Amino acid sequence: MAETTTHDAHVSSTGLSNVKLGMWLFLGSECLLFGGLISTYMLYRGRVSDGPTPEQIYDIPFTSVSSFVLLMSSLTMVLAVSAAQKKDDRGVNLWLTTTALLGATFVGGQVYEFTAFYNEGLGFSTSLFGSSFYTLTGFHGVHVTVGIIMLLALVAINKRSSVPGSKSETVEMIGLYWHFVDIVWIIIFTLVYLIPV
Amino acid sequence: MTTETIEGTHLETEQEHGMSTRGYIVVALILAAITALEVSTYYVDFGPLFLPSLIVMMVVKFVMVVSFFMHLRFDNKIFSWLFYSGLLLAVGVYVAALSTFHFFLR
Amino acid sequence: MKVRRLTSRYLGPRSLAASGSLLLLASCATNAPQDTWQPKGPNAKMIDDLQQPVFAVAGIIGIIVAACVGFAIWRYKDRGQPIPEQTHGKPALEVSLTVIPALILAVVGVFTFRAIFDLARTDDTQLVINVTGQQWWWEYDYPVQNEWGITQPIISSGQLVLPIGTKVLLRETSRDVIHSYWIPALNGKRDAVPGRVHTLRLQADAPGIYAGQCTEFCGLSHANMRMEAVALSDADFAKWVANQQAAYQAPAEGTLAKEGESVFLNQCVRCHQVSGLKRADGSLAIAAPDENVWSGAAPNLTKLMTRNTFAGAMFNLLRDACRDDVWRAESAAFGEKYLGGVDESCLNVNDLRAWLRNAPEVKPMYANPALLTDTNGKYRGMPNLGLSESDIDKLVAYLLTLK
Amino acid sequence: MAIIERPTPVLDIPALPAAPPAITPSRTFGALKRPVASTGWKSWLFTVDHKKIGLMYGATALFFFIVGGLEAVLIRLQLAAPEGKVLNADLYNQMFTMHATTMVFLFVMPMAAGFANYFIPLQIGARDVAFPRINAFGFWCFLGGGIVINLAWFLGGAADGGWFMYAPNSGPVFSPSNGIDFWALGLQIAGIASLTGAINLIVTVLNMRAPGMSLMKMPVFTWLVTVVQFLLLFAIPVITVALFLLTFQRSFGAQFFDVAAGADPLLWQHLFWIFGHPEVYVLILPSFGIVSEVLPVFSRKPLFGYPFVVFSGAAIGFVGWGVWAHHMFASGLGPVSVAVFSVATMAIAVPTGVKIINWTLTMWGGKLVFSTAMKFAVGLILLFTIGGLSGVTHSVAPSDTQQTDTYYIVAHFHYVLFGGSVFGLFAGFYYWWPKMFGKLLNERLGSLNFWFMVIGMNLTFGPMHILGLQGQPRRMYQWTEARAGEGFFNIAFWNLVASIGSLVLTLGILFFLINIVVTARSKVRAPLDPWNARSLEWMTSNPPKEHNFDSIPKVEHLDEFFHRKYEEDPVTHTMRGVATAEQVLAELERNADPHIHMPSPSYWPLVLAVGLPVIALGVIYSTMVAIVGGFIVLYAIYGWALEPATAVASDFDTPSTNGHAVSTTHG
Ligand code: HEA
Ligand code: HEA
Ligand code: HEC
Ligand code: CUA
Ligand SMILES: [Cu+2]
Repeated sequence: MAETTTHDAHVSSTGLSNVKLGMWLFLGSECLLFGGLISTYMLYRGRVSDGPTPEQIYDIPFTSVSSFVLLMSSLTMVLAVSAAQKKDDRGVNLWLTTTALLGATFVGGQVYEFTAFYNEGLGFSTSLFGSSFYTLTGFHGVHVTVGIIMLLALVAINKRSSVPGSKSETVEMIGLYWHFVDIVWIIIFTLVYLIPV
Repeated sequence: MTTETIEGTHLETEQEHGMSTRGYIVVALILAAITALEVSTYYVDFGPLFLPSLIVMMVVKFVMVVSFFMHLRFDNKIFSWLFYSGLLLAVGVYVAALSTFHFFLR
Repeated sequence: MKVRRLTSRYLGPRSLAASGSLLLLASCATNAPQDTWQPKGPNAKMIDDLQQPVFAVAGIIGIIVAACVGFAIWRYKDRGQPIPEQTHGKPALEVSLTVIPALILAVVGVFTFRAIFDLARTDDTQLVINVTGQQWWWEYDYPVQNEWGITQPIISSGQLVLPIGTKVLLRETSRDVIHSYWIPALNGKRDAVPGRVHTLRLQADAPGIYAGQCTEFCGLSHANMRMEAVALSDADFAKWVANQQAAYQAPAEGTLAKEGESVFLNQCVRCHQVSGLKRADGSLAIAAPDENVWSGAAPNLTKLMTRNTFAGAMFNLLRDACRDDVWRAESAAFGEKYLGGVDESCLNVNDLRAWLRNAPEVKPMYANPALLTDTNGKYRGMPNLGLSESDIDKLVAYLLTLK
Repeated sequence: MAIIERPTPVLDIPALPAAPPAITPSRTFGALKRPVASTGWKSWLFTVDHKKIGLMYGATALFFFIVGGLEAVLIRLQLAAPEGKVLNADLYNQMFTMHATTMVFLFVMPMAAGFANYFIPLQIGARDVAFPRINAFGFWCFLGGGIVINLAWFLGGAADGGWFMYAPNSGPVFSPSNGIDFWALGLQIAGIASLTGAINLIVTVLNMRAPGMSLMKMPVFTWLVTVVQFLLLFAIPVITVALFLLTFQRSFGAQFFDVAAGADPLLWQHLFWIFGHPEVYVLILPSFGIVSEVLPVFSRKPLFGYPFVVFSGAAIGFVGWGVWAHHMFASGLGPVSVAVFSVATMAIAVPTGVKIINWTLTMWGGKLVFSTAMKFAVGLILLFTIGGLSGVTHSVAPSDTQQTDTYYIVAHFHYVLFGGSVFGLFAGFYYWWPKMFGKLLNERLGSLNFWFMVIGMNLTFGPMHILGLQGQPRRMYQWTEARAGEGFFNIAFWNLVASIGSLVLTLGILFFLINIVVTARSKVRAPLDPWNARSLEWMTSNPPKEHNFDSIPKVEHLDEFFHRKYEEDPVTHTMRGVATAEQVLAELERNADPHIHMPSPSYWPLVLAVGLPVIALGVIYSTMVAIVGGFIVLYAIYGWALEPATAVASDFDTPSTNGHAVSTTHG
């Protein structure tokens, strides 16, 4: 949800924007959320009472590509932020849309991966590995999806030039969120996919 | 702490954060390269270096995105404090919890 | 449910009198059987030696704080004195008042450390007993240990029998939810967690019965999940072991007990094992509790009448008088009395019959079919079997032969 | 109301729902007009005013206190005699689970949140919190969560797994009713309130302090509540994870706590207590903050060792993260973990001790006025110390294996929770009531309230030490005489005493409720500064105007208000009055800001928060309902995102030239 800054004049004890402080606090808090999910996965990844094991179903080349896509979306996102700071509206829309598309590609990949895993016999309730894998990556996927919605919504209202408050700040906030989701994936990719049980 | 800034503080977010578009692209390229290296561990045997190198690369990527793309390096230190305290707390607490399961001894 | 008249001691004048002459009585009256300050074995003793000084230190600190606050209240009450100087603190005083508690705690910490590791020792174990919790009773399983004369596994429930002066290691686990094993006189608690095996060291100094209670909330009848540890001298323990392994003796033909055996075969054997029991066709009757009970186990009844309690030690198998006779016996005589087991004259028929008539009524259990959809119709606890009174007569007669 | 034009006082603005609003209401995407009422029920439903929200938190929490208290009394009635028959086993299990859940999550936490909401902006000299709409949203989430949790009573039985809900006993097999589903989802929703509240208050404290108010000049209440917000910020996500795992297991067949599939039940315990231990400091620190305000005021002396109190508060918050496994000493962690957590737990006694010592030294040499608020504060020092010291006896792990899950633990946590948190909150009621309502609570009734509570509380919880050490386990729906023992320490007698004590306690609390009614009916207005107080919240009218301060004060001292009223006599070093509170206030009024822009009310926080319980019900009963809830949520977010925090710029006059005039609030 984009927060709005009402006036240009800020009285602020630290000289920093409220929204930005709030966003960083939120991200700090998210570390503990994903930490919990990752720990649950780490504890349970080898516990396969039934169904396939991680080694049997992970498709590293495929996931590497989609990880790469997500990583690059961080670049486009940061370009959008810089465009916003330069008040380059076309640039903002262009880069935001690109970011959303890259994100959507990633989510699409995840949907494909989930279906493939499911067809290979890994359901949500097949094994502890299944439950914790889908929960962790699912939570991440939901975060990416929320990000995509925010990006597209921003493009939409930007086109109607009705972004409330400071536009560059709004873009920057969505950017922070987006990068965070990306760095979570950096961790997931390494710990979940690359390190064998 | 109480810098009583009225006008102009808001501008702080408007100004360039020391990185040019080129800079961002360079960072992205480095990130891409590290990712490639990471993936290669899957195919090439790194021996005993496997785990530590993966972890190091993960951390480097993480820090690079946070520092450059999320501007923590250029921004006010408070942001770094807030974020890293959450991060380090999470790492500390969960590592401790996992170790009570003898997770790291297996 | 045990029937007790409402005029029991807690409301009666005796309790008031007792509290009136508090200290006098405190010295001679018996504390609750689960008193945590009366260790009866080295493990509990070790804990007690550690906690007594801690309680003392805590008490002293409490008194000091109360005294200081009390003094300030009395001394500095507003009596119209002027508003005092606005002093903001004396760092030196505060630092020292911070360091002193830290030092006290450091000392406590050192002793705590030592005790924790001492209590965790398992390398000099002399006897191993497996303990399994389930809703809402404990199963004891003595693995084969030839040096103790245990040549085939002994499976029992309700009362843990152990030799005195012996370092006994419990290996605990659970078949459903988490329970916790606790005999306060012998040691602290240890949770019995499904999927894990935890160890707890017990050692009793003298023969006797030590009370305990499941202390991890485990559902409806958590309050009724008790246990007792029975410590016997080495010789008595050997007798107990021998008796537990003795072969099954079918009741004589034509007796009520024999009829009870066939009721048992019809109704009970699907859950309860009686080792050596044979069906009419001569095949061994093997219980399959896992098909009937969610936890997959029901108490082994082979030697039921050698125990003093049943249904998770919620009920006594012995009438109160007979039970007191055992519980209050002198150390030397205790073993013999205990090994006497339960005979007809001492049997607490009322509770046993009530149990057989409708177990879920006397002990809350999930035996309601409507609540069993999640367990595929398996019971949690023993169901109401709808037995006739005459079947119950027969069963009681039969159960009395299981010694 | 978005704009306050001087000299029109806020309260005089006519605001019948039909009356033309004082500002042009901006349209929020065509659907709904912006709410503008400043009186009547609408002014509460759609308010974003931190004071109104604080009061709503308080009122709701008080209601839940009575609910939780009645549950407690039922527990005590059941346990008064052996083989109690008041409740059956199933109901009893629901009762203590809901008692604890209600008291912890629906009374103490929100009551503290209420005080925080009301007083932090006032104490730091701000006009509102940083994100007023999010603030409103938080309250509605808390209310929605509380309703969802309690709804289970009427829909097949409440949660029955104990408040720490250990797996696998909380799984679908062992708790077949929907109670735990309601519990998990309700807590999840209430958790949103805590998380958003935490972010909001931290930003408020960091960013919205009055000029001159450096961090080390902030009132201690603000400080400790800020520590609490950090604890919440980092602890709530942990319980969120745990609750999700539980819900996924119960509703969607995940296997997280299914031992047959290889799950480890200790995972739940770790997640719960990683949250749960910081949580207990969340419960106590606001009360510590309150008494740190009350004691100096009624001792007429500054808090002794302010920096020590502040830093020890932060230290408690920090160390509190490293001790959670002391709730698991008997869980079979292994000696190494047990030893480490045991010693870490002891360490926490040090910073807490610092507080006790500083409070005592604050009283030392003072001029002590024993108002009811002060009585509760002093009561807290003594009672909390008892609870803290029994806590230290638990921290010695081997002795804890004798104590854990007995009534000795129940004694510990009621001393710290009731003697600590609740006493602190009561001190707050008496201290701040005139600020919030402009009337003083009756001191005579207050005295009765206090003494009945002190005596009742010691009668109720004191005997539990004996009960526990005599081996009575907790969470038993019945106890048996066979294990009661005889003589002075017999369990039967002390159970009866505890039960009688709980009735005395009920009387005490009844006196409080009566006091509220009596005060509400009385016509006597409180003086402006009834306690001769020290901090900024008293530099406003009673109750404060909607915009709090006519002009934002410049802060030079800790205890700024006191120093505007008194000056030190250079010779005797005693203080002499130089200005009355009225004069101080009049001074602020003289320099009043010409234009003050306050954030406007909004529908969206309420709409958004209504969507969440709908989703929760959907998860339990039917996906369709959940989808409907999802749409409500999306719709609300949509409306919210496009709604400016204050009515659009054209609604305003020319921007103020005075920098302070413009509020810095966001949606
Ligand atoms: C307000 C909430 C609150 C607070 C502040 C505390 C404070 C403390 N708690 Fe408590 N605790 C609970 C709420 C709280 N607790 C709850 C709810 C439970 C049970 C949960 C459940 O199972 O349902 C619990 C359970 C609990 C346990 C687990 C028991 C068990 O289940 O087996 C332990 C074990 O170590 C413990 C320890 C402590 C300690 C060491 C402190 C310390 O912070 C106390 C420090 C204070 C002092 C020590 C007093 C003042 C100090 C001095 C005067 C200085 C000098 C002192 C010394 C040198 C000793 N607590
Ligand atoms: C802040 C937290 C808090 C508070 C304030 C209390 C308050 C009380 N608690 Fe609670 N309690 C807990 C937190 C709290 N408790 C927790 C965490 C547990 C552990 C649960 C578990 O094991 O899972 C617990 C468990 C617990 C037990 C143990 C249950 C068991 O293990 O089997 C008992 C038993 O006596 C008890 C008693 C009481 C009593 C008598 C009060 C009294 O102080 C209550 C006083 C309040 C009132 C009496 C309300 C006044 C009501 C009126 C005035 C009504 C009249 C008015 C109208 C009708 C309009 N509590
Ligand atoms: C569906 C399974 C089932 C059947 C059938 C069953 N029981 Fe039980 N029985 C149990 C369970 C489970 C318990 C343990 C309950 C508890 O203590 O909470 C138990 C406990 C007992 C006990 C107490 C044992 C002890 O050591 O504590 C006795 C005696 C007993 N049953 C006798 C009988 C008799 C006699 C019958 C047949 C008429 C019978 N049971 C049929 C499941 C069953
Ligand atoms: Cu088994 Cu409690
Ligand atoms: Cu704790």
